[in-house]
Parts: sequence; C-alpha cells; structure tokens
Amino acid sequence: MLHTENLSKDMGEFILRNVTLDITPGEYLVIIGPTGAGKTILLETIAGFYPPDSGKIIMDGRDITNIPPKDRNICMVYQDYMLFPHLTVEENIGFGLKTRKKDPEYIRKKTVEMARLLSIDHLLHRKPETLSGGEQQRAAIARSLVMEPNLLLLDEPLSALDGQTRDKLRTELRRIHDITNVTVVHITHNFEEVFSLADRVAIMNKGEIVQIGNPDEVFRKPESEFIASFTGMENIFKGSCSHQDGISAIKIDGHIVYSATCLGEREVYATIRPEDILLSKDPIVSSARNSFKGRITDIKNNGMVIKVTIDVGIPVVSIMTRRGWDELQMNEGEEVYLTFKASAVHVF
Amino acid sequence: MLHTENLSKDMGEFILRNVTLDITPGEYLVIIGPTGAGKTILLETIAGFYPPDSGKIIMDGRDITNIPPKDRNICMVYQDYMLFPHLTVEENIGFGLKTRKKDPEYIRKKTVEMARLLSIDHLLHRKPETLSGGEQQRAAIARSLVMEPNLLLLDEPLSALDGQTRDKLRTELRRIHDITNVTVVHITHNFEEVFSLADRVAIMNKGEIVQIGNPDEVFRKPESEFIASFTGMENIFKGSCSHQDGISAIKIDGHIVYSATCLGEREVYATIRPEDILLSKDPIVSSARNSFKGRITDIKNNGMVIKVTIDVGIPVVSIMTRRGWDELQMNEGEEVYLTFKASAVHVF
Amino acid sequence: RNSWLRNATIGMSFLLTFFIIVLLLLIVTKPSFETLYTSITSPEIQFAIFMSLGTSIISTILCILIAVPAAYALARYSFFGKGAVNAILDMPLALPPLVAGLGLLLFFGTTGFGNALADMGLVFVFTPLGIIAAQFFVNFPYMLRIMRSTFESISTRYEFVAKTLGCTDLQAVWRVTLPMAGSGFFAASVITWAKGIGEFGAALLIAGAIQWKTETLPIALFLNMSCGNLNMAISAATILIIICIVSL
Amino acid sequence: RNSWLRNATIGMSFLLTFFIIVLLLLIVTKPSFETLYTSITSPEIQFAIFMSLGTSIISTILCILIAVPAAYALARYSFFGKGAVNAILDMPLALPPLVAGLGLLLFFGTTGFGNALADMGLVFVFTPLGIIAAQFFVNFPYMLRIMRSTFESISTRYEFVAKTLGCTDLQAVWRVTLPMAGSGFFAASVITWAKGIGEFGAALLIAGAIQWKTETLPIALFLNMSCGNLNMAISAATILIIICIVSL
Repeated sequence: MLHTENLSKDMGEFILRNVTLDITPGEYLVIIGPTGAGKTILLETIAGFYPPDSGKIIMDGRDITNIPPKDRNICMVYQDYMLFPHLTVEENIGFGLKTRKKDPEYIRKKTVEMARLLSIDHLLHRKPETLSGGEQQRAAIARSLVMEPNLLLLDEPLSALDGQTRDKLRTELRRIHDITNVTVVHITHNFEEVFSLADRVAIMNKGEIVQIGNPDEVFRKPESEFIASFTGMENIFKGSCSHQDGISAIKIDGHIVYSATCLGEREVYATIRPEDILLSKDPIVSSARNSFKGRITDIKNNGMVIKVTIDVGIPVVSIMTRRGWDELQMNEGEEVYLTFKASAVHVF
Repeated sequence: MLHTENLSKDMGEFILRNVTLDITPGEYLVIIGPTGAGKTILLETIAGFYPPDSGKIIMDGRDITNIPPKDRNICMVYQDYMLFPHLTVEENIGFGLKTRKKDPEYIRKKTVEMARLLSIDHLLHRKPETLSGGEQQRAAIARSLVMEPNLLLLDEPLSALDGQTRDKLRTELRRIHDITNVTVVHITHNFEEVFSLADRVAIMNKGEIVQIGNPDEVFRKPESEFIASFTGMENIFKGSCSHQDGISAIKIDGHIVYSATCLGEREVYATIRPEDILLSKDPIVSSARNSFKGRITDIKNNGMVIKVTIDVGIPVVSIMTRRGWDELQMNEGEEVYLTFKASAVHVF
Repeated sequence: RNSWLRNATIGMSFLLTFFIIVLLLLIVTKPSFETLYTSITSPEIQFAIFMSLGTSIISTILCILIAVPAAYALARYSFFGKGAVNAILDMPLALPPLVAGLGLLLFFGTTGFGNALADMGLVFVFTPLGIIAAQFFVNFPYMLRIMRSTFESISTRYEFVAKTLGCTDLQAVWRVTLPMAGSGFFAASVITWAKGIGEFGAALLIAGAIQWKTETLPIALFLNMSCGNLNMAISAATILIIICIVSL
Repeated sequence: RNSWLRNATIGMSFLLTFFIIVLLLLIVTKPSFETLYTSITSPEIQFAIFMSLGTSIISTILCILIAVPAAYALARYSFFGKGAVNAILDMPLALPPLVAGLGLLLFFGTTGFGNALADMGLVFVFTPLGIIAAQFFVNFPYMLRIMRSTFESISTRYEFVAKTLGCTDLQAVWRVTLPMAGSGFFAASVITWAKGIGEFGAALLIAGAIQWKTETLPIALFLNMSCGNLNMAISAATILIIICIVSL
C-alpha cells in the first residue's frame, strides 16, 4: 500500500533517518517511541506537509514524494483534534467533501452517515468548543474517514483524553477499523493501545525505526537494550554467552542464567520480565532451569501491584499482585527462592 | 503541632470548605485528591499567603491565622521548584538565612551541610537553569530545610520528574524525614508516594477532607463511593444488606455477596479489590464464602498486568499477572469460576 | 491583614487613571455645549472630519493589503534574512514620525521614482495622498505586529489538516487561518485606523498644514491653536477623543 | 515544490523592508559628510541634543517610578475598578499626541493646581518642564504595558517562597521579582526613552517650538524645515535615526 524508502528529513529539533517502511493494505500499524523520536515528523512527511531531504514515498505503486498533500488522499488526526473552531461539527465533517465540490445533498448524506458511525449525530449543529474532548476527537476522526482516505494517520489520538473516554474511544477505533478496513498508522506512548489495536508495532528512536513486528514478539524479544528498557524491561543484564547441553548459558557477574535462545559465543544482554519470575519461601522442584536464592532488598507497593527487588548477587526485580504477595508473607531482608524458565530469558 | 479549625476560603475556581485537620509533630501526612480538590490552596492558606475567609490555624498552641508568612516558620516546596533563577544554588539555599541576617560564616556552613545531605554539594556554584529537574528539586528542598521549619509543605514535589529520578527522590524524602524528623504535609496524585511515604493519608474532594487515616485502612475501607472510585476500586456495587448467620449478606441485582462487615439493614455499597478475586477453570473448595460462575467478556493486557472482566450477572473485574494468566489459559467467552473471601468485601 | 505594598501600588495606578481622566475632561468641558456645536458644524471642521476619515480608511486598507501577507510570511516561514526583516519592520515604531515624514518627503519629492509618480498624476507632496502615505508608513508596523502574533497563535496544523482535506495552500489560509484570525484582525484594523486618525508629525512634513487642502483633525487642531482660535481647536480635539474612546 | 503563497508573502515582507531602508538612506545620504558634520557641531543642534537627552532621561525615570508600581498592582492584585483602570491607562496609546498636549496645556495653564505649581516656580507652559510632562504622559503606557506583562509572566509563587523564607512583601518584590524582571525592565526603559526622544506633537502644544528654549531634536527638525534650512533639519533627523537604530 504505502512504501517509504530511506526517508530522511532534518528539522533541527526533530529528525528522520533512513526510514524504510512497508505498510500492507488494511493494516493497523502502531508506532511507539520516546518523545523526540521523530514519530510525528514521520507522519507529517508521509502526509506531504514537508518534502523529505532524501528518500521516496510510494503509494500503490505511484511515486508521491513530490505530490502536494491535497492530492495524496491521506488523512491526519492530531492529539488536539484541530477541529476548525469557526465551523459547526457538520461543516467540519463535510469540509473535505465541499473542497472536492461534491453535491450538497451528497455531502449532507455522507456527513450524517459518518457521524452516526461515530455516535455524534446528535452534535452536528454544535460548535467544536462546546464538545467534550472525546466528542471532539470523534468528530475529527469522522472528518477524516468521510474522505475515504487511502491511509489514515493518527498522531496520539487518545493522549489528550481522560481514562474512561480513552478506553471507550480505543474500543471504537478497533471497531471502525474492522468495519471500514482503512489502513491506519497510529502513534502513541501508551502500551495498552499497542496491545489492543496493533497488527504490527514499530519502535522509533532518534529518527530511526529500530524494530518492527507483532506486539508480542517485540515486547518479548527486544532487539536492543534501548527497546528492552523502553518497553519496560526491569531485568536487563550484560553477560557472556556459551552453549551448554543444547541450551545456552549466560554468565552474569559470575552467576549462570540459562536461556533457550543464544546468538553465539559473545557478549550479550539477557532480559527477564519481572512477572515471569516466581518467588517462593522454599525451593521449588520444577522443570524451570533457573533457580536462585536471594535476599529481599526492596518492596514497592503501588496499591495494585507489588514490585520486589531481590539480591541474588545481582539485583533481580519481580512483580506480583497484592494477593500473591499476601500469601507469600515475606519482609525486607528475608531469604527467598527465585525460579524462572529458560524460555523466559530473552537474549539480544 | 498544627491544628486547623473549620478553615474555609473561596477563591472562585478553587475552594476550601471547613477543613479541620490535626497534624502531630514529626508526622508525614500525604494529601491526595483529584485536580481542583483544593489541595494547593489548603497548603497556601496554612503557609499564610492568603487569609482564610473563616476558621483558625493554631500552631504549637498559638493562633497564627493573622500572622504574616515570614513569621510562621513554615516552608513550602512547589512542583516546579521555584528556585530563584538569578541566584546560584548556594545563594538560593542561603536565601532564608541571609534574610534572617545570620552571620555569613554560619550561612556558608549550614548551606554546605544541607547541600551535602541532599547530595548537591558539587552544584553549589551553578545557576538553577543548568541543573536537571531532580537536582533543582533537591536544591529547593535544601532551601526549605536549612530554615529548620516547624512544618514543611510539599506541593506535588515529584510530579515534574521522570520515573527514575522520582523513585530516587522519593526514597530520599523518606530518608530525610527519618533524619530530620521534620513534620511534613505532602500533596500528590501518585499512589506510590502514599504507600512509601505516608504515616497518614488524607483524601480531599471539592474543598473538603473526606477521609483521613493510615494508607492501608483508607485504601481498603473507603468511606464513600467517591473515595472507592478515586482510589481505583474497580468493583463497586450497590445493594441491600441483611444479616445471615453472623455475617452479612448483600443482595446485588438478585445475587448475594457475603461480607464480614455490615452497617445494618439498609442500602449499601460493596467493593472488592480486583486482585482479591481468584479465577479458576474448575470450582475451588475453600473457606471463601463467595463463589460465582461467569463468562469472560473482556480481556485487557497493558503489558504487565491482565485485567479480566467476567459477567456473573453483574460485571466483575479481576486483575492478575501475565504469568497467572498464561497458566489459566482462558479466552474471551469461556466460563470461569470466581472465588473471594467475605473479608475481601468492603461495605460502606 | 492589609499590605501597604498593595495599597501603595494600587494607589499609584488610580492616580495615573485619575490624571488621564482629568486631562480629557478639561478638554471636553472647556467650551460651552453651544460653542462646541457651532464649531463642530462649521465647514472647516466638517472638512477636517471628512479628510481624516477618508485618509485613515484608505491607509488602513493599504496596511491590510500589504502588512497581512507580510505578517503571514513572518509567522509561518523561515527564510534567509528573516531576523533582519523582523527588526527593520519594527523600526517605524521607534522612529520619530517627523523623521518618517522627512523620509517620505525626500522619497516622493526628490527621487526619480517620486517624479515618475508625479508625472502620472500621483502627487504626494502637499496633497491628501501624502497624508495617506504618512499614515500607512507610521502605522503598518502595528498591523504587522498584531497579525504576526495572531498567526503565530494559530497552529500550523489547522492548515495541515485542511490540506489533507483537499485544500491548496491558499485555500487553507483563506478557509481556515483567516477566519480563525478574525478577532485579531479586527483589533489590528481598529488600532491602525485610530492611529491613522491621530497621525500628525509625519503628515505635517510631507503634506504640510494647508487649510482646506490637507487639513485633517490633528492639523486643524494645530492650525487653530497657532492662530489662537481655541474653540475650534478644542472641538477638533473633542472629536478626536470621541473617536479614540469609541475605538477602544 | 515551491509554493507561490510562500514566495508572494515573503516578497511582500521584503518589499516593505526595502521601502524602509530606502527612506532612511535617503535622509542619511542627502547631505555631504562635511555639511552634516558642520550642522551636527553647530551650537543649535548641540543644544537640541542636550535638551532631548535631558528631557527624555528625566521623563523615563519618572515613568519608571510611577508606572512600575502601577504595573505591579495591575499584574498581581485584583481590586474594584481594575478593568476600568486597565482600559483607561491604555488610552494614551491611541490618543493623538496633539490632544494629549492640549490636555496638558489646559491642565498646567488654566487650573488652580497648575497655577499653584507655577507660583512655586514649576512652570510647565512653554518650558522644558512641559516637554518632560509631554514625554511622560505619552510614553508611560509603554512602560506600564511591558512591565505588566513582565510581572504577569513571573509566577507569584516565587514571592510566596521568598515570604516563607522570611521576606516581607516588599523584600520579596525587591529581592526576587525585580531581579527576575530585569530584561523586561531594560527593554521597557529603552523603548520609553527612545519614544521620549522622538516625541513631537504633545511637546509642541505644551512647550511650543521655541528656538534655544524648548528645542529638542524633533522640534529642531521642524523649525529648520519651516524656514527652509534643509541641512540642519536633515542632520537632526540623522541623529534621531542613529538613536533609534542604537536603541533597537
């Protein structure tokens, strides 16, 4: 559908470096990355607001790199809605069709239809400023969808909304994508949006796409230290890898951790998700290859989840629910056993 | 130490209503509440920046309601540091002592001492703008502590900092409080700060203090629907209460939930913390009084914790770690058993 | 607890306000209502009103046509020399109006370009055209500044969105940015117009103070003061005060 | 992809810039360097420079002493009538300077207060004191506006913190707010001063255009133009342009 080739753009503060990206028709691609990673500038370059310094944008086989935005049929929705304040909701939604000089009767019909799809048909005569954030974003999405765009770009569409509205509109986005099958590129900071919306997720850093794949794969198997720590990996260790009995052993500060994957005999990073580590008062006999004894050094309670740090020579973090913690009945300074499977250790 | 009596103040947008509060010497009191609850205005009234419309402020037995701020010896630290940009870190920390016309030698000594306590003694000659957020906040705290205040007011001191810095400075606050034993009132939005810092927590809403007590008590036993939902209770049900066999039974939409506490025969709210609900494929034989069968209607994965909604006639939410969920191996639409103890059901 | 700092500073602001009100009242109440009425309805003052309104409206329209596009460029684009352009375009704000008038006089009176215009019948020296040029030159920076900050306050993203909805660059500005800039545009026009009405120094130099020819209200005030005709002067001032108050 | 909207609007801004530069160059290059030197060193222009600097510095100091406290009150406190005070204090910005001068003339020349001052030796009509009064009245709103927005941009919380650290209200302002307002204060003073140097209309009415008595640079420019002494007029203008450029 859309293919970018070595797209680069230097805007001083924000930068894009050699972005090559392939978006398949009907796909829902979510892009995450820290602030300043160049996510918005990527979307804006695809939409055609600035010419790239180098590289090409191909849409449906046609080179659109030098085509003005109005002829690309790519629509954009921003975090802060960007509804035209001097127009009613109806005029906002119909804006693009009017620009295309469609018949007023047709515009009216399509506008109402799209407003109904987004459950804002009762708001058509209101001015944007009188709407709630969620309603405004629905109107902005309707304004884009009514154009039947080849590609819909969403720039943190849910970030300005409060918790409940965000949840609702997220579900709505999924539903609309299922109905219209429009191709979407969606930028976010929020991991929940990745898991509930993305067919694929791309991680950006410093203007580059550093990993792309299905969400579970990317979160379970980060390809660099940056991705591991950005996606919230708590336990990241550096060590040297060697093969032992078909699986690999990673030596970290003198401790051996077993992993199901290995990249050959060299320096590697190993990560273990905190929730994959089991704590127990007594040693557990199980098929899990990794078992350690340590001392609890820190306990953090955020009201919902307990985060426990255990010193086993190296500091290891484990997360559990409050119920799990209450059953364990342990305190800071006590000895505890850690168990985790070799398959839970991801190496990169 | 400090006692406010029916303190009221109307500032239009923000309001304070009949706040009566008792702070004991050396206590660490954390105040939480939604935006606009009047938390900051409470601190600012205690500090004496505005006179209250009515009510009294008593400190150490002395009525200070009409005393100017400079004579109260109450210090304040804001979210955005408020370091004086035209002065160096050293001059900022020494500002108050200089105002009190202390000997320059003494000021120098105390400033260095306090900077050392907060690990910013290497930054004394820098201007605030060249410091990181965490360093600026340390300087602001030092500037207050050097005054040896009777009361230290912290207005969301960690909210402007990024995750790691926030964690570090939170630990630091705990340590400093242990060392200096200064009385602290600390405003926050963050529940982690409540659990790791507070001796007591007060919840504010619409200018009033609606509940005060130790954190576990307040979070486990909210006294109103507002507090329950603000502290993140997912399962809040309305029902009618009656006594049965020594414990109480609450009838919710035709379903009976047993609770260890009851407030008499009347309409009540019942809440159950999502992490207190156990899910299983088969019925569990246990001492838990509440057992339901339902169908999974929604699964939300935020990457760390799984939130499952189960319809048992009423929608119930349960939270578990990813490991727990993987072991359960269930999907949307499947049947599941819910078990929770009568003591996990809080009634108000 | 009433702070003396509060009382002293508020007192100062009231003192200044009081001083302004006294000055204006002194002018407005000086002549009797009848003398004022006679003066205002006199042919000379009528002529001055007409001349002031005519020149200020035309110069305001010129300011709009030229300063609004320039303001848009300064708000939206970055280009070589933008810093210098910005600084120089603000200069007429600090330049004494007499100097601006002298520059215009030299420009229209002594250069080949000025002579060419004169040959085409566009004579600026000692004519109402000169007044318009003076008002334009002294006041366009106000229009430019206000519109520049108005455009800057409107996110470029509105235009971006309009373009994805099929607009050309110009359509995006015309259908989205200009309607959104409405209130700033109105304020800028009123200020430019009011400043134009009151313009004296620059107009004096290029258009002279010629009774019945280049006599705007400030010029009428000046001419009548010079020949001791206080009532006529004060009635011109009264009209100027009324215009000033109405425009605020 | 070069948008013509971009080219057209940027072109417009360059055209305006070019126009301003041409006007200034016309003035500065008109006389030969020698004539300019002779004029500038002439006793009359020397007197005018001295008179301009003296009056503008004094009026700027007055503006600081009176407008800064008033600006602080308007930025920090809410009080009865604040909206009206704000509106009236902005009025002199839109009021034609001639009208302001007429008001001052009536105030100092015809009221009991003015006569009392004159009896004390403080004569404003047709004296340098009148120039100072004119410059003050026309220019304090600039000082007020800039300082008001400067104070508004400094969070009250800095003063709050200073007070918890033992400062009185006044100490908090003196030791924290004023140092933080430094750059805004500097900008406001320079603008007020530059505007004062260029003031003509109001000064003309209250102080007259009296050679060797109330002759500032703009008055010198005017007087020399009136009697056809173009070289002297242009050298006065050149000095004014230099001051204007330096102050920016």
